[in-house]
Amino acid sequence: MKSPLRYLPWEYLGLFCVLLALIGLFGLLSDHFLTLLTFTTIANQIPALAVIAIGMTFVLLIAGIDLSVGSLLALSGALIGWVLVDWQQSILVAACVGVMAGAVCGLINGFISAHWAIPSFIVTLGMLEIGRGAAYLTTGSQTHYLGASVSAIATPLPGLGLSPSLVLAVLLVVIGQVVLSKTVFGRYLIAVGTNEEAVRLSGIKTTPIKIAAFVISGLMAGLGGLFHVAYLESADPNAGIGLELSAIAAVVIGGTSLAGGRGSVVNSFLGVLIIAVLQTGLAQVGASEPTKRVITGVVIVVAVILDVYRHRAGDFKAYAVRVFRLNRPASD
Amino acid sequence: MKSPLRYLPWEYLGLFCVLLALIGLFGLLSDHFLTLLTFTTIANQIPALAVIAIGMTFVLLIAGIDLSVGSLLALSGALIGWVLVDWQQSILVAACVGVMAGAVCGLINGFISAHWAIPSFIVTLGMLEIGRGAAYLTTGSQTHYLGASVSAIATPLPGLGLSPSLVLAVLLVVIGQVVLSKTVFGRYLIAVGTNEEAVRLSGIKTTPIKIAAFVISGLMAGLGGLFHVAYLESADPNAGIGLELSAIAAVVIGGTSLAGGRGSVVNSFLGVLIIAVLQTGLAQVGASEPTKRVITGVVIVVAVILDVYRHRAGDFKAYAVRVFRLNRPASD
Amino acid sequence: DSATESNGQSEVQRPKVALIMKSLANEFFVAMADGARQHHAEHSSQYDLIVNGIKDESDLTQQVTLVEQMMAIGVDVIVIAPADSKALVPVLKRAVNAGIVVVNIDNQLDQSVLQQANLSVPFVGPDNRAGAKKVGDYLAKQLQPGSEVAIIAGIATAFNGQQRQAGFEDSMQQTGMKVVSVQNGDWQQAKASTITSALVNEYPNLAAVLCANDSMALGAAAVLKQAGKSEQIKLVGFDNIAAAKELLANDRLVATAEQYGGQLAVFGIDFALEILAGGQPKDKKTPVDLITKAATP
Amino acid sequence: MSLLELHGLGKTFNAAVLKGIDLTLAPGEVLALMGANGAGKSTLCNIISGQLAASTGSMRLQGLDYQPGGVAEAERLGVRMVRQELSQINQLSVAENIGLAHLPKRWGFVDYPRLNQQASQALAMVGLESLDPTTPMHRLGVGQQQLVEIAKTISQPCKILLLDEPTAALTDPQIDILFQQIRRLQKQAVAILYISHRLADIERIADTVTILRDGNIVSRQAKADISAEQIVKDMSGVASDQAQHFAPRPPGDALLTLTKVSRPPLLNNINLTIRRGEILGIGGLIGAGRTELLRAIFGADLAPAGSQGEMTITRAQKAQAYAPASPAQAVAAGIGMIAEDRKQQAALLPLAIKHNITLAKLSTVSGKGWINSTKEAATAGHWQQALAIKCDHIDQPIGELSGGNQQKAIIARWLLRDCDLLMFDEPTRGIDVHTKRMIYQLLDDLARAGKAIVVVSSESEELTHLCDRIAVMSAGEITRVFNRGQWSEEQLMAAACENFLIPGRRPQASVGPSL
Ligand SMILES: Nc1ncnc2c1ncn2[C@@H]1O[C@H](COP(=O)(O)OP(=O)(O)OP(=O)(O)O)[C@@H](O)[C@H]1O
Ligand SMILES: Nc1ncnc2c1ncn2[C@@H]1O[C@H](COP(=O)(O)OP(=O)(O)OP(=O)(O)O)[C@@H](O)[C@H]1O
Ligand SMILES: [Mg+2]
Ligand SMILES: [Mg+2]
Repeated sequence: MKSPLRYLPWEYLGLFCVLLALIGLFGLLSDHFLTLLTFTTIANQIPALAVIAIGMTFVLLIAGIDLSVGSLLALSGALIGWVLVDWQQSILVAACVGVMAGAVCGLINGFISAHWAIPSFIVTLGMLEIGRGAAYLTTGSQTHYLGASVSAIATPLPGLGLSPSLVLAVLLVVIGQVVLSKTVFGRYLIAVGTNEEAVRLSGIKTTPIKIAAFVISGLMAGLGGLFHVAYLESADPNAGIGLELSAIAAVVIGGTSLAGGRGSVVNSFLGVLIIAVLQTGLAQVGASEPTKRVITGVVIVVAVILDVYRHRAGDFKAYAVRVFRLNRPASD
Repeated sequence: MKSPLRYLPWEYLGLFCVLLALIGLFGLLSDHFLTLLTFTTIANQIPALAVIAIGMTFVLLIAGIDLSVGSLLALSGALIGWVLVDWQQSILVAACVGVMAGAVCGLINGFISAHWAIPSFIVTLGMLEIGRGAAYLTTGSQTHYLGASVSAIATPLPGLGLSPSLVLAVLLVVIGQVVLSKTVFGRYLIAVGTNEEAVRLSGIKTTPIKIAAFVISGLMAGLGGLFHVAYLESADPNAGIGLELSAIAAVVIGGTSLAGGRGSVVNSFLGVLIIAVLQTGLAQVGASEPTKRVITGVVIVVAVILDVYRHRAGDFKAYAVRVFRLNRPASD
Repeated sequence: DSATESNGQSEVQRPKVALIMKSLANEFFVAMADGARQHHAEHSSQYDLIVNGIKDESDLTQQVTLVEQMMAIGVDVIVIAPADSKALVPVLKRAVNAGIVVVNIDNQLDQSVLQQANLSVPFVGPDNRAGAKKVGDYLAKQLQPGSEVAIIAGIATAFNGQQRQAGFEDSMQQTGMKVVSVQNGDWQQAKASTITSALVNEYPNLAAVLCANDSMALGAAAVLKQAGKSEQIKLVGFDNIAAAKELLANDRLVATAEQYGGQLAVFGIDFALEILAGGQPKDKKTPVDLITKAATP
Repeated sequence: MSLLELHGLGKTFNAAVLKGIDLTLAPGEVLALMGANGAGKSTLCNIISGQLAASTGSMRLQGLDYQPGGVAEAERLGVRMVRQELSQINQLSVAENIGLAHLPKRWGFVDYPRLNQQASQALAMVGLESLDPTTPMHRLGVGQQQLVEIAKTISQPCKILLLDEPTAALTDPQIDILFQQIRRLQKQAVAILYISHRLADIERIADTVTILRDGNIVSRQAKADISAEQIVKDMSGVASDQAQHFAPRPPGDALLTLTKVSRPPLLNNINLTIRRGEILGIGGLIGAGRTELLRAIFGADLAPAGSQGEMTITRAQKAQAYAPASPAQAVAAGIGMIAEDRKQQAALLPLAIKHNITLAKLSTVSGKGWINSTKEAATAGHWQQALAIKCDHIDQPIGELSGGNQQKAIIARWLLRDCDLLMFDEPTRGIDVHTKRMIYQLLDDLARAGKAIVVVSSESEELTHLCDRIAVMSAGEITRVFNRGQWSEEQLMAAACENFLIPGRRPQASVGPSL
């Protein structure tokens, strides 16, 4: 127990190993995988999913779920395009409008689900449909080309090779993790996710806390929309279809519990990396569509199994406590 | 309390009203909605979603989730087509193969999630990808036309106007409800969903119960595949994409809790009907795609809000328990 | 319904035409629907129109259901762009048996299945394969023979996607190019961008990427620009959506194909009205034109 | 002058639970509120603490109208409560649990050094100075969790303190410490409303005794003026039978034998024989490992690495190795356990009482997998009457019952299951005096019918009153086993403390004992 090993970030180790294993595997399968180019392309591709995974971590922490992130990403992108092209505003104004729209939709999600005690699954499923419809309306169901006005955000900085959006996303991951583990708000999130009634009985208002989590998720989806638009230089109303499942998969691979109360933003980010490496690797080895599907499925499950087993071996006690004392069986 | 009113099926009433309101609304908006033909069309279109919603109800009851149903539907359909065409077997054999494949995949879902305590969200998300990949492999990524050999199941019976698959689906709804409310197995499902640890400490093996729920869900998805193939007279590897969300929406509209322990198969069926009527009605009035999306989203949320409010007004007791005892406050 | 009432002068019973499309979320079909509505506005005394589409192109059940619903409303004509060339045949046969005139547009129903079902449905639409071949041939003129090229196809099961892929392959083969990779981008921009970035890494000598629609070409273009390969790797698309024009103008897209989606439905409707009037028109291939920076017909 | 006045306070759920309560509380007064299970004590406190709204009546605090809109408002006005049911947040540390509503912060960041220091001070108040405040809450046993909740409440300034059965899971040394704190607060003119079913507590701490029966106050007297028997009588409304005495029970054959059982780090070298026909008590301090021992016998936890020892079951003179891998196997072998944490480990709160009772033995009320609901209702009804479970009807969700009545329903579940060996972990936690006697009688009957009974209890009177033998645990070991007649309070306490007094013997220093 007293060995210097304990200073290692053990909680990130399991996923890190899965990630390394994947990279190693693709390195063997493809001559060109283990190159700097591969990694910068992966890096520049993930910012949207990464920020959305941050927001999703917050929502899952309070035992909620947000299915609307994909639609909100599209809506935010659509609005950004609209403000840029039809209103001829600067990118700054457009970005604010897009991100704010995400936050407002998140606020609506949070308000309805927290205030009226409606399951967030349903509220955000509704928002998924509404947000998508709004994105179609905004764009007239057309993809709008935006060109260089937005692409600066996603263009690799000379010298660094990484885009501003990636830098911002990583910064947000760090901030998110700090908020979660060091601030009063973060502690309240975990507390609400663990035992909301107890928090309420401690004289703390839980509704604002829950709403805040959804607002953050909406905000992040809006920001994801900005990153997405910048990356693809166009506003596409069909963007982000099915993204909610990828985001949740990333977050859950990162060890966040769908039952609330347990989660880590850094681990969610590792989950995002695993998914991105997998997608790029499979495309690079030229796997057929069925193969891609099957391998993706297997990797998702195996990553979580490995993570769970690492926990069991490394910390049997904690596991025993979790499984047998806390009425929160590891299987949901 | 002693009035004859109490013999009414109150627990189904709220949703029934939502359904009637929708039908009334579309009746006003379209000249042709309130016709027998509309209703037989709706009736013959729902069997696949209805049986899948039954299975989903069982899984949600034990606080699990099954995201793989859409893929399993496609896989089952693909296998049915394969056995029929490539193996030249009878429809009976083919149907068995398809339905069994669904059950086996459900068994795998259940085994991994219950036995190894992996969140079912992740396990079934993996199965979603794997099942889809397998469906592509089986069909060679092509739709296969099967022709009349399968269509009998979905063809309206003369005189009745309803197809055998609908009759079977309704029968299964009834059986599902009876199993849930009258059998030991049903009781165990509800108990496990309510407090698994307490059930375990009562000397009951919870793993087989949980596995059984997933097997049922897989079986139902397999059956859904059969109905789907019969309806389309062809095996389509892209069938059922996104079906999991529709099924969960139907079940949750039906009042089943995602947190487990509470649910009703009949109400899930009403949820399916609401979704089907909504889709048909919107198509008949020729709503544009964005409008359809927005209205669908709003109706999903409003249906649940109404249902929750009905519970509150009509059944204060249940509400009080929920709010004051069960860690799910309405607000603070 | 509303159209009937608002006109209020239905001395003669106007035929009811249902236009059933694939994804109304797709620009191509939106243009198609707009074209039909405009045509209807100009000829509102001749027929009533109801337009429907499905959520996304893979949702066959929804489209089959739409056909049944239109039968329930009692339409006289169904003009359909089938989401699947096989699975729609049985329900269309029921429609034909119910006395409805069915016209197939855009995506041709599978001939062998039609034969099995003992049905014939007139077709009005483009030849995707020929169109894709045109685009491919134009691209090939700008490449060295033997160059490495990659194809990003649509959804594997989509017939028009398969046709476009086949057209690309035909032309690449005939012009002696080397197809190093064929992957499905599922018509999606984001997916195509992921695939493109992988291709760029894996094949340093890649000379061209052929995308089965313009959305995917947009995704690919963005990646190529970021990787600084816009010059080296040529790009072609299909559909000629509005956003593609900018790319053409900036030389980031070599060519795309125009199928006149706006006209397609109109052709179909006219065709059906002709049948109703007792005519027996022949199957009609609508034009697919090559679009380049220089040549915009 | 009175600090708090209640006027005609009433509360109706399905039926009227409180029917016009008039009560005053003076500064520095310790008022004991007594009453049978379901009398409405917790409901009353929940109203005063702002958790529930009264249906009728009014309250005045320091002469001003008092109508708290929620717990937060009541706490701001100086009314605090320790609740009957634990409501800890498992994922957070002890310190965070204690400071939850007032996390000290700097620029929004939790000031952990200050939080931990404040928490240490609060823990010291309840004798948990050796507990590291950064320990995750879920590491603690129920007793320690209860103490942490008390610390959380009394570490904040207040005018009125409501204690709803604070000692239910505590052993004597902790109770002493709690009473010291109560005395301290009393000196600061805090009014204390104290609910307990332990007459001994009342004897020691109360100034006045108020008795609640069926939602009415039936008596209010100075403690000096009322005898224990009178209290019992007022609570139940019937004249109490004479004090209970159990004739010696002839020891039967050994049923379960434990030889050198170890489950590191919580249990060490346990040797124990459990016999038919006797009641075996297990005593010890909080955290001694009593619960762990029962769970080991019940197969409730996976055996941790380094587990040793064996268990044998003897039936019809044949000994058989017994190594349960799950509770299902234990129950199949005829062993049952009534868990200590009712809410988390036993009750299915939203389900009907009858469903809770029949859960462990649905086979008796079903045939071929079908539940016979008439039979189920009859069976459950039988037990509801046999144990006098107070409820509107047996279709009511068990979550609506008072704590004590929930406990009875859980006991009914296991009596219906009919095991050879029944282990009770704190069987009378939260149960009123009258019912306690009934349960004792029941245990006695079971033992005389040849069952083996094991009782873990923190109440030493309960053990000495009921048991034939008492095994005392200390820091995961059984230090002594007393036969009836051989024990004295001092000896029991000495045995319980034995291992804690030897430095280094405690396996888990961070969650050490609390003396
Ligand atoms: N939320 C509720 N809904 C319905 N009935 C309730 C509810 N809460 C309490 N009751 C009923 O009110 C009565 C009083 O309950 P209360 O918890 O106040 O009893 P108590 O005196 O604290 O008993 P105990 O000693 O067992 O803790 C009980 O009969 C209980 O069934
Ligand atoms: N998984 C675990 N890991 C570490 N410590 C644990 C674990 N489970 C329990 N403990 C600690 O071990 C000790 C023994 O717990 P146990 O519940 O058996 O005590 P007990 O004698 O029943 O006391 P209580 O009255 O608290 O229930 C407690 O101090 C508890 O905090
Ligand atoms: Mg109480
Ligand atoms: Mg204990």
